[in-house]
Amino acid sequence: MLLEECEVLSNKTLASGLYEMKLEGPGICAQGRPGQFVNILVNPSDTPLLRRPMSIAHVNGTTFGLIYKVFGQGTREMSSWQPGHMADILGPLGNGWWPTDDRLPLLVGGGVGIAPINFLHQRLSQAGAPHQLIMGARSGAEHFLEHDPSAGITLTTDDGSAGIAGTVIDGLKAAISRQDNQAVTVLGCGPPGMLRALQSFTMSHEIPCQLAVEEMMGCGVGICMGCSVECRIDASLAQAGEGRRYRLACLDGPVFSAGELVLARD
Amino acid sequence: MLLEECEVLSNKTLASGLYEMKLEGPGICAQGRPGQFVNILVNPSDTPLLRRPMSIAHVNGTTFGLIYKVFGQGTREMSSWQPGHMADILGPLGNGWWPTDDRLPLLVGGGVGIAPINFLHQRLSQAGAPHQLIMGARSGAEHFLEHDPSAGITLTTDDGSAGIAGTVIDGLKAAISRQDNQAVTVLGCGPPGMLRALQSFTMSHEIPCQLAVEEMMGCGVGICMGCSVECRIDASLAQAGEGRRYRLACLDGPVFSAGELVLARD
Amino acid sequence: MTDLTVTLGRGLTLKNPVMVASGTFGYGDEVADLLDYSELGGLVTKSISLEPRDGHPPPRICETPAGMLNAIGWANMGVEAFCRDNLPFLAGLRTAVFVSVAGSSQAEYAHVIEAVERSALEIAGYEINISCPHVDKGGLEFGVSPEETEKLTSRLRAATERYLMVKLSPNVTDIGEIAQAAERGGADAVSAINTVIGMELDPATGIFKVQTGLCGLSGPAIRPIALANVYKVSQAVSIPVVGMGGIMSVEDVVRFIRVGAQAVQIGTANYRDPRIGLQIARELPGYLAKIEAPGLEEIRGSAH
Amino acid sequence: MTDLTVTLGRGLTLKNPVMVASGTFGYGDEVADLLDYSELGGLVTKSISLEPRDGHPPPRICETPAGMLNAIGWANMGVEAFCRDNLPFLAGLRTAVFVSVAGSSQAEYAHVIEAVERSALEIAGYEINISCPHVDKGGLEFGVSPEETEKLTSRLRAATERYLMVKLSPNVTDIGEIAQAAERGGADAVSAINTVIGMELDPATGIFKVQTGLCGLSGPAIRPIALANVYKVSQAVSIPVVGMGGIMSVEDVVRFIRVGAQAVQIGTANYRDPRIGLQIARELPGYLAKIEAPGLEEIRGSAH
Ligand SMILES: Cc1cc2nc3c(=O)[nH]c(=O)nc-3n(C[C@H](O)[C@H](O)[C@H](O)COP(=O)(O)OP(=O)(O)OC[C@H]3O[C@@H](n4cnc5c(N)ncnc54)[C@H](O)[C@@H]3O)c2cc1C
Ligand SMILES: Cc1cc2nc3c(=O)[nH]c(=O)nc-3n(C[C@H](O)[C@H](O)[C@H](O)COP(=O)(O)OP(=O)(O)OC[C@H]3O[C@@H](n4cnc5c(N)ncnc54)[C@H](O)[C@@H]3O)c2cc1C
Ligand SMILES: Cc1cc2nc3c(=O)[nH]c(=O)nc-3n(C[C@H](O)[C@H](O)[C@H](O)COP(=O)(O)O)c2cc1C
Ligand SMILES: Cc1cc2nc3c(=O)[nH]c(=O)nc-3n(C[C@H](O)[C@H](O)[C@H](O)COP(=O)(O)O)c2cc1C
Ligand code: FES
Ligand code: FES
Repeated sequence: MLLEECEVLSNKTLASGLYEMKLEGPGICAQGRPGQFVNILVNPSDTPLLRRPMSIAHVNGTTFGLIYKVFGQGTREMSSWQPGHMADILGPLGNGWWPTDDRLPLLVGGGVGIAPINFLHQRLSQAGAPHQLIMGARSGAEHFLEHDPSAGITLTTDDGSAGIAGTVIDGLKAAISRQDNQAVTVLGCGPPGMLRALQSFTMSHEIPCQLAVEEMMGCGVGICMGCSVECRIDASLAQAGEGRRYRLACLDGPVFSAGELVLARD
Repeated sequence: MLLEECEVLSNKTLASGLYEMKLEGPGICAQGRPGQFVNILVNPSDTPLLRRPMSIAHVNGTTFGLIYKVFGQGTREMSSWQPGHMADILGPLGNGWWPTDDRLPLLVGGGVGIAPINFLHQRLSQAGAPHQLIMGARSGAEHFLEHDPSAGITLTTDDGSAGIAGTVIDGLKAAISRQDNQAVTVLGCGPPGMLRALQSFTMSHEIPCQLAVEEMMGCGVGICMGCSVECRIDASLAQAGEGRRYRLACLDGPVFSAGELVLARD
Repeated sequence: MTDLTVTLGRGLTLKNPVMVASGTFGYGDEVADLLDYSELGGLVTKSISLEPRDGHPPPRICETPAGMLNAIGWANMGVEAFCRDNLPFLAGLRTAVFVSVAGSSQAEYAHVIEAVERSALEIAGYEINISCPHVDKGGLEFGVSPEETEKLTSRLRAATERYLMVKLSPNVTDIGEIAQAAERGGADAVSAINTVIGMELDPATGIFKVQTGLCGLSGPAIRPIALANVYKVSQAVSIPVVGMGGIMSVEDVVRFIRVGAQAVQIGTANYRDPRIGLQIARELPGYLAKIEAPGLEEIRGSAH
Repeated sequence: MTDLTVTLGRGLTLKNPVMVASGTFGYGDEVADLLDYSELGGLVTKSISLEPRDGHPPPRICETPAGMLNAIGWANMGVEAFCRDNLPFLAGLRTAVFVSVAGSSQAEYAHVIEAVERSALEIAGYEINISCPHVDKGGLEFGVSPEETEKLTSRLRAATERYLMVKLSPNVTDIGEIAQAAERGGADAVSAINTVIGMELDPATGIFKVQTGLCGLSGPAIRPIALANVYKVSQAVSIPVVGMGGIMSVEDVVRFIRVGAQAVQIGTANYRDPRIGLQIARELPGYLAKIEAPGLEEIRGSAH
C-alpha cells in the first residue's frame, strides 16, 4: 500500500456511459493484482469528503487504467480531469482473486465490475492461461470488446443488440456448455443482483466461485470498519469464538468465496 | 433586481493579482448604477454555500464587467471559468453613489474597491462630467491605468513604483491641491483601513464623503439581516424611536454617507 | 396532477408542504420582484419582539463547510411598526402567513400575540421561537426546559384562537420530551429544528468570525442532524411536525416527509436563491411520480 | 524550533498536541506502511469492550454534505484478543497510546481496564467512551447523565493509576455539567466531542443510508459545533480538555487550541489521508511562526 501522486495520461469515453482513465503510477503498477483497487482523492475541499474506490482495470508497464461510470459528484469531477492533472491515489488495496488449481476460470463481469475482470483477463492472457470471459451490459453500445466466443469472449446484452440476448447467467451457461466436462471456476464482479444470481447459480451447480463485492468505503485501508460484509459463520469457528459475522470489504476482500457471502440487501 | 443567466465572454488577468471578467447580462446592464453589485452563485454544490458579491466594474451595451482578486474557494473557482460558461447572477443590488450638486467628485479606490470606482469613473466620463480619479495599490504592477494627473488620473503605490509614493490619502491631497478652491466631494471604496483614513480625513476637512463598504453577506437582498453596518444614530431620530443602530449593507448601502458610519473593526 | 395540499389541523390547509423559514425571508416584500409568494405553501416572518431590537453587532454571519453561522440577535422593528408597515402586505398574500414570536419573558410573547390580534389582520397563525433566553431564569432558553415550554405554550394558547406552532431547539438532550411539553401545552404543531449551537474563529488572530462567539449553525451541514431530530419528534408526539434544516432540493423535502414531517420549511437555501421554495413546490409532483408515490400521505413516516 | 510538547497532568507529556481519535485509526498497524506512528502526539484505539462484538449490519457509513455518518456498533475483538494480538504492537510505539473503553454497564468498563492492567503492557492510559447505552438504565447513554458520568468515572479512577480521560457526547443540553461530573469523579482530562446524532435516507425508497437509522455525524460539517462545545467545556472545568471534531488542517488545530484545548484528536480526516496527523504536527511550528505565536501556551484559550 502506498500513496502515489499519479499523473493523468488520458481520460476519455470508452463506451456508452463508460470512461477510461490512464494514469502513471509505477508503485501501484508494480504491486497491483487483479481484484485490487485504488482509492482516489477527488479534490482537496470538504466535498466530496471521502476518497472514491476504483478497481484497477489494466496495467501496462508503469501505467494503470481505470474504467468507470459517472454516478455522482466524485466521478463527475474525475471525468473532467485533463491529461497532466495530478491525482492523489492510495493503493493498491485489498485482496484479489486467488489461483484456482486446474479448473478453467470463467470470468464474469457486469456493470462497473467489468473493470477488475478486465484486468484479470489481461493478466491471464499475458500468462497464456486458458480462460473464458463473459461480460454483460444493457446494450451493445455499453460494450468495448467484440463478441467472439471462439476467442473465449462472450458478450451478453439485455436488449440483444450485441452477443447473446440475456444476462451474464445466460452467457455463463453458454460458455460452460462449450467446455467438454472440464472443471470450471467462476470469478465474478458486478452489481448486487448479478452477484446474487452468480452465487445461487454456482452454489446450485456446485461450481467454486469467487466474487468481488462493492461496499460503501470510508477509508479503504481497514481503519474505519465501515465496509462490513456479512459472512456465513462456519459453525466450528463460531464455537471457538473465532468466526466473525462481518468481514471488511477493503481488508478481507473485496474478493470473497461465494459460499461465504450473505448477499441480502440491494 | 433580477436573476439572470449570464454568459462569460472573457475572463483574464488585468494586473498583478487582479482578474477581469466580462459577462453578457442585458437586464443587469440596463439597471446597474455605479456602487451597485451583483451576487454570484459559484456552483450548484453545497460548497461554497453562499453567493459571492461583486461590484459592477463597467457596463458596455449589454455586457458588464467584474474586476476581482482571488481570495478563497469562491473566487478561485470563478477565475477558472472559461468563455461560454453560464453564471447564475442576481443583480443589480444595493444603492450606488448619489449625485452631488456642484461639487467636483474625487473618486478614490483601493484594493478591490477599484471595481465600483472604475464604473463610476466610466459613467462620469461618458456624461462628460468633470471629476478626478485616485487609485491606490501596493505596487505599479497592480495598476491597470496610467498615472496621468493632467487627465485627472492619479495613481499611488506603497512602494513608489508608479505614480505618487504613498497612500490614497496622499493622492487625494495632491488632487485637492490641484483644484483652485473648487468645492469637492469624495466618493470612495476600499479596504477597512482606507475607509477609516478617508472618513477621518474628510471629516476633519469638512469634505462631504460617500463610502462604499464591504460586509460579509448572506443573501445580498435584505432577507438575512447578516450584513449589518454600525451607524451613528441621529439623536433626534433616536428619540422618535426611528434611528436604527445597524443598517444593512445590501439594502441601505453599500454606499453610506461617511459621517454616518461607525468603522471600528478590521 | 398530484394533490399537494396538506392539512395541519385547526382548519388550516396549506396548498403545498413547502414553507419558508423564520429569519430567512425578511420582513415582507424584499424579494417580491423575483417570485410570486402565493405559490408558497406558507411563510414564517422574522421573529418579532414587543419592542424594536437593534440585534447583534457585526459581523453577524460567516460561512462554514456546507453551512453558515449566524447571530442576528432578533434584530427587528418591534411588533407595533411591524403590524403597521409590513404585516398588511403579508396578510394580503394568498399563502399561509405565520408570525414568528420572540420574547424574553412569557408576558412579552403574549403581548406580541395580543398586538397582532388587535391589528385584526388575517394571518394563519403563530410560530413560537422558544430558543430565546428567559431573562427571569438567568438567561436559560425557554426551549431547553419542558416545564417552561409547557407553561409558555398554554399561556399563548389562551391568547389566540389561531394556529399555534412551537419551534424546537435541537440543543437539548431529549427533543421528544420538549415536543411533548408543547403538545401538552396545547400547541397545534411543532416545528424543528432551529439552528445548532456553533462557533468559528480566525485561527491567525483568535477573533470570532461571528461577534457573539457562540451562534447558530444552519444549512446542508446540519441536515442529517435535522432529519434525526424530526424523526425523534415525530415518534414522540401526535400533533403535526413541520421539518426543516438544510433543505436544498425536492429530494430533501421528501426525506423530511419520510421521517414524519407534515410540511417543511426552507431557510438558508433562500439566500442562494429566493425562488427555491416555489421551485421545489413545482418539482414535487414530478418527483413523486418518478418514485411512484401516489401522494405525500402514502410516504409520510415511511423511513426504514 | 518551537516546543510542541504538551503536559496533560499525572506526569503525562505528549511530544506534540496532535493525536488520532478512537475508531478512526483501526486497531493497530493497518496503516504502518504509510507513516511512522511515533511522530504522532498520541493514539487512541478503537473502543474495546469486554466480549467480542459483531457490530452493526451494513451499510455502516454514508457521506453527507462535508461530513459522514457512521454506526459501526463498537465492532471489536474483545479485550482479551486485543491485549494478545494488537496491544503489544501499540505499546511498543514511541507515542502515547490510550485504550478506548466501551461498556454496557459500569462493571464492564471496569473489567476492560482490569484486563488491560493485567496485560502489564505499557500504555499512557484510557479514554472512556461514555456514549454507550447503559443496559441497566433502559439503554440511556451514560454520557447524558451527570450522575452516571460521575459514578462511572470514580469507579474507573479506582481501577487504574494510569491517565484517565473521559470522552464527552455533544448530544446533551449542557455539556459543561457533564464535564464537571467527570472532573468530580477524578478524570485527568475530558475529550470532546464524540459524533453528533444524525440520520440520512434515500429519498426514493425511504431506506436508511446507515442501517441503524439514527447514527453519528463527523467531519468538517460538525467543526463549528465541536468548537462551541470545546469552548463551553474549557470554561466549565479546570482539568485539560482534548478537542476534536472535523479537524482537517493545521489552522483547525489552532482554532481548537484557541478555544481552550490542550491537545486535539483527528478523526474522519484520517480516512482521506492517514498521514494527516503527522503532517499537521510537522506544519505546526511553521504556522505558529507565521501567526507570530511564540508557542501553544500563549494562544490557548485566546478566542475572543
Ligand atoms: C472496491 C470497489 C471498487 C470499485 N471499482 C469501481 C470501478 O472500477 N469503476 C466504477 O465506475 N466504480 C467502481 N466502484 C464504485 C465507485 O466507487 C462509486 O461509483 C463512486 O464512489 C461513486 O462516487 P460519486 O461521488 O460519483 O457518487 P455518489 O453520489 O457519492 O454515489 C453514487 C453511488 O456510489 C456509491 N459510493 C459513493 N461513494 C462510495 C465509496 N466511498 N465507496 C463505495 N461506494 C461508494 C454510493 O453508494 C452510491 O450508490 C468501486 C467501488 C468499490 C467499493
Ligand atoms: C458589496 C460588495 C462588493 C464587492 N465587490 C468586489 C469586487 O468588485 N471585487 C472583488 O474582488 N471583491 C469584491 N468583494 C469581496 C468579495 O465578495 C470577496 O472577496 C469574495 O466573496 C471572497 O470569496 P472567496 O470564496 O474567494 O473567499 P473566502 O475564502 O470565502 O473569503 C475570503 C474573504 O472574503 C470575505 N467574504 C467571503 N464571502 C463573502 C461574502 N458573501 N460577502 C462579503 N465578503 C465575503 C471573507 O470575509 C474573507 O475575508 C465585494 C464584497 C461586497 C460585500
Ligand atoms: C440568518 C438566519 C436568521 C434566522 N433567524 C431566525 C429567527 O428570527 N427566528 C427563528 O425562529 N429562526 C431563525 N432562523 C433559523 C431558521 O428559521 C431555521 O430554523 C434554521 O436556519 C435551519 O434551517 P436551514 O438549515 O434550512 O436554514 C434563522 C436562520 C438564519 C440562517
Ligand atoms: C467511523 C467512525 C468510528 C468511530 N468509532 C469510535 C469509537 O469506537 N469510539 C469513540 O470514542 N469514538 C469513535 N468515533 C468518534 C471519533 O473518535 C470522533 O470523536 C468523531 O468522529 C469527531 O471527530 P472527527 O470529526 O474528526 O471525525 C468514531 C468516528 C467515526 C467516523
Ligand atoms: S473502508 Fe474503512 S475499513 Fe474498509
Ligand atoms: S446580505 Fe442578507 S440582508 Fe444583507
